[in-house]
Amino acid sequence: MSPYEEVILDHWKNPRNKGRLADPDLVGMEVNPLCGDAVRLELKVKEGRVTDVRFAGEGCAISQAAASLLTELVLGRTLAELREMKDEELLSALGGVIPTRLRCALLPMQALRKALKTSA
Amino acid sequence: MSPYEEVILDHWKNPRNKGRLADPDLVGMEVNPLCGDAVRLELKVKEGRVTDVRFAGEGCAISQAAASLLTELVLGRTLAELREMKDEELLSALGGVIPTRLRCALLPMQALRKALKTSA
Amino acid sequence: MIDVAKIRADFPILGRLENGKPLIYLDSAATSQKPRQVIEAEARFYAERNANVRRGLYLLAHEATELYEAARKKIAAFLNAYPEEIVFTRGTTEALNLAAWALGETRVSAGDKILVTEMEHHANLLPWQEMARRKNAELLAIPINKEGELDLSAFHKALDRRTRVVALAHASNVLGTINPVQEIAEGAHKVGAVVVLDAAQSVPHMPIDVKELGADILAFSGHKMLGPTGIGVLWAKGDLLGDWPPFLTGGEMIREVWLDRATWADPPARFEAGTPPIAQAVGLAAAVEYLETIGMAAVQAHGQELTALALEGLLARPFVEIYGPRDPQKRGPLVAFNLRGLHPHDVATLLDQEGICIRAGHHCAQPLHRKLGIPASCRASFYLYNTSDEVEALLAALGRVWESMR
Amino acid sequence: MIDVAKIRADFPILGRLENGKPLIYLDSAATSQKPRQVIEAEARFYAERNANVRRGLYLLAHEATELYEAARKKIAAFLNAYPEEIVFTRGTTEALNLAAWALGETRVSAGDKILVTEMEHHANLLPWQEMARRKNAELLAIPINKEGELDLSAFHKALDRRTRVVALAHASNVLGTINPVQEIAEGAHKVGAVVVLDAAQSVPHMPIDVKELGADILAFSGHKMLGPTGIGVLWAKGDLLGDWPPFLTGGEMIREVWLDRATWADPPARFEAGTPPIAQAVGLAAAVEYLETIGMAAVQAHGQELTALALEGLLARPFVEIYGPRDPQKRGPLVAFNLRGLHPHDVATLLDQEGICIRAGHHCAQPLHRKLGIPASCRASFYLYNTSDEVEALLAALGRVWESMR
Ligand SMILES: Cc1ncc(COP(=O)(O)O)c(C=O)c1O
Ligand SMILES: Cc1ncc(COP(=O)(O)O)c(C=O)c1O
Repeated sequence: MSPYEEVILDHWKNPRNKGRLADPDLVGMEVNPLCGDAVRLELKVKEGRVTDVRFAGEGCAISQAAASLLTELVLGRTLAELREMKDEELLSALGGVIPTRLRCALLPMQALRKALKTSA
Repeated sequence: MSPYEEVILDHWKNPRNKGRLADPDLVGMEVNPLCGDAVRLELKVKEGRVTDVRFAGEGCAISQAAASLLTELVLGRTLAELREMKDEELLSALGGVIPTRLRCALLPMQALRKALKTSA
Repeated sequence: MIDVAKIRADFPILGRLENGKPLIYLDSAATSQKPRQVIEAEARFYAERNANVRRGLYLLAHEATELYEAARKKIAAFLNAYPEEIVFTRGTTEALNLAAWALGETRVSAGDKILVTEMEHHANLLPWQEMARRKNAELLAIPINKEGELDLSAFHKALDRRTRVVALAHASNVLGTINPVQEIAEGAHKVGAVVVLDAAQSVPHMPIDVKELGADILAFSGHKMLGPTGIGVLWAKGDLLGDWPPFLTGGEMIREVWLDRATWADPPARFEAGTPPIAQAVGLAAAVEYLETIGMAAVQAHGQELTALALEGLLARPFVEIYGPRDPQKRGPLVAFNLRGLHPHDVATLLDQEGICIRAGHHCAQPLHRKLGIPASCRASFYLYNTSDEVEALLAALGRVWESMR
Repeated sequence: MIDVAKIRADFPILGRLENGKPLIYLDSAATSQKPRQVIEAEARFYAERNANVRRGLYLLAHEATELYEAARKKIAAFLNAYPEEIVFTRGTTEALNLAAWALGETRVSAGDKILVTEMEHHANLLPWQEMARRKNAELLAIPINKEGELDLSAFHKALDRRTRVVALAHASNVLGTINPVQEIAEGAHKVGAVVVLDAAQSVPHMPIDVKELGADILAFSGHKMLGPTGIGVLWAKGDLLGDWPPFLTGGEMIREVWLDRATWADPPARFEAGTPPIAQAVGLAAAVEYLETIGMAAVQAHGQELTALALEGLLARPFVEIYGPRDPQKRGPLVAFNLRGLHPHDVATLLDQEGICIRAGHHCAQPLHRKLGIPASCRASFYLYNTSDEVEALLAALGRVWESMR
């Protein structure tokens, strides 16, 4: 019955890179006021490239799985690449997300964009 | 084409008892705030009976004709009788009034009731 | 007993599919569905009687005005009230804003007290916050107990001569709790306070007689009781409205206007500035007529039956937590719950895959959810067109949701 | 050129009789009639897509929300505005009350000046009176000249650095006069004043591009432009809305709520407390679509043609007195007039006997009528479904009215 692809259930139950960094270079936080879902993204950057990442947050399976998956997608990329990163990449990595829940799935992307804005 | 019976046109063009009394015993005044129509009724009373009457006012043919006709209806009656007087009497004396204009036709009746209230 | 199959045939939307499955609509507390009698009444108004009201002297406008005022009379009779006590608004929210504003202008001074409760919908909380701030009055929330009922001893303790207004939900949109209005009104009236009822979740679901109820002011929405969106009702007892200054100003609520000042028409016109929701009033009258034909006692009994079934089924499932009284007699026809460890959004999405529409979120009651210690909840709500099969389908589906997410 | 016969076939009410005669509806300035496309759009919403908006996570609620927001986008595009600048209200009156209140809160202090005009509808006068009183500001009305046009030199003289708001009708609902918004806005903006347009009589009848118009705020009603009752629009330029505190409070306009305080959502949600007129927004979008299909330039040209015909006919009758500019190019599609010595109510009643619906009264513009030195007037107003035959019928009937009352 699930519209939740395996990948979502997997990341929700076994979140990757969950927690906090001791000394992050970039931090972005986003909250959905309508439902209280929250995602915080912390990045360690060396020579313009993400060398470490963590997320923290609470909320529905989709937002938390998306955050976990996003940490995997950003690791190793340059900030320039991340600035170009499209919503679609995360959505298709999630195996697609139904329209009613796009907002949840994209909450981590907004946290990422906020984090990127904090860098020059 | 007229929904205005002869009696309305007649009273409108040739108003009866129009003017003011020198020393009225009872006075009633009513205004329709929606259209500005106004009727003022003045009565002279002797031994509980109307011995003289005048109306003043401005407005549409129906309200003014109704006021004129009402002065004829009240003359000679006792206050007790007037307190019992029904709207229908005036309306049928007017030859009937279409529903959209009942308010106009009954404005003088309201002025009359106000006048009666001023008497003990 | 009501004939649900016959009723369902009147609601065109119930023939619709949701995600490929027959629609099971369990969100009537957010908005109800509409029978064709209501849809057609509005359409017929536009097709046969449409004109602006109160102003026109031609027959068409006269007919439109008569229909609009007949709607007012119909709603007055439905509540056992007088037509002059009925003001048409956009909905409960506007009605409560109007009441809070006007009571602030006429009855509240600095240092006075306004009582609300911890279970209020934002619509019956924020307007009082604003009014209290404007008037330097004190806003106090009566707490709820573990069962999700009002703590009446706390209410009586909070009540004093400074209390000018007691504003509360007649039935909570989350806990379901029906509050004891008579007892509250008796207490409030003793100290000279006015009782304002948010009746958005009660008027659609039970017989209401304002002469017995004890409240002074009542607000509800058409769209939650089979009527159109865009219309609601403010009822205020006797000549309370007569003391109030207008909330919105404009056409049709005036007596005389000069460039620098104006005088006001009598209520209810004074509170209906501008062109009102005319076709919506006609639609609401058709909704009331529909409900009257079924009978409000029967509507209420049906709701309680479904709620009892739902409560029983939810309580039997150890992975479910429910909020509010366990006794269906103490409730309106809705149940809020959570599946342990699952976010309500996920539950709603998974149910929707089976065609079942419930609501998930804070239901415009954030302070209540904070009190319950949860960020959000699921809510299933029922109306006269829902069946016990639908409730069973919900219960069965919840088991599958739970399994699929373990 | 528009195909009036084809258009008329879309309006079911035009097949109705009025006092046994074919209906000649000349009161569209009060409220317009509705094409079946609009009636059906609303009915279809209820029958297929009805749910509350913004809150639900199920497909049905998602579809309802998309339709509601698509309506906002449609109206934004119609005005060449942005969707975030569009707030749905009940009508022009509520929109102007909201604007007057919010501008009072954010831009007006004691001693400041608000300019209106002598030709305002009560809806664009009383809210400013209230605001001026509340803020101890000065309210000044720009006079009109003999032709029924604004006295622009008086306007420029009245304008000074204390002037915070200039509020005026885009098109007068009595004189018909279309005011020179660009010139007024230029002057107002030089002194830092905000320009508020009551566009109730312009948006339905002419192409509007808010980027060219020069005003900062615009208000209009759905029911005067083929749409449902119960919905209107407030447009405010750029991020003007962002500075405003909410007018009504309740659900759906909040960010976070505690028992004693709350924070607000961004515009436009901040100004749409509670359940909005959802089906009405969908109906209004259908109305806009209908108007766009005909083309607003064509709608305007047709209105001017009928107005020219009416003006010419009325001016040719020595027993008629008309108000407002004689040049149809300077007018919206309506004409106010009187038959010498006859009360407008009698004229309206007699015309109605021939199936002709016009309005008689002060048209919610008492100060203007006082200025004109008359208690009331007759008004005939036209829209895309009216024909030149209908105008001729009016003119001929006026002759008979005159004869019958001599
Ligand atoms: C110029 C003008 N402004 C405001 C209004 C008020 O519009 P509504 O009654 O739809 O709020 C009207 C219509 O009556 C109008 O003609
Ligand atoms: C208890 C309660 N009060 C107020 C409201 C607000 O009603 P509306 O959105 O129709 O104004 C609702 C519905 O959402 C409600 O459930």
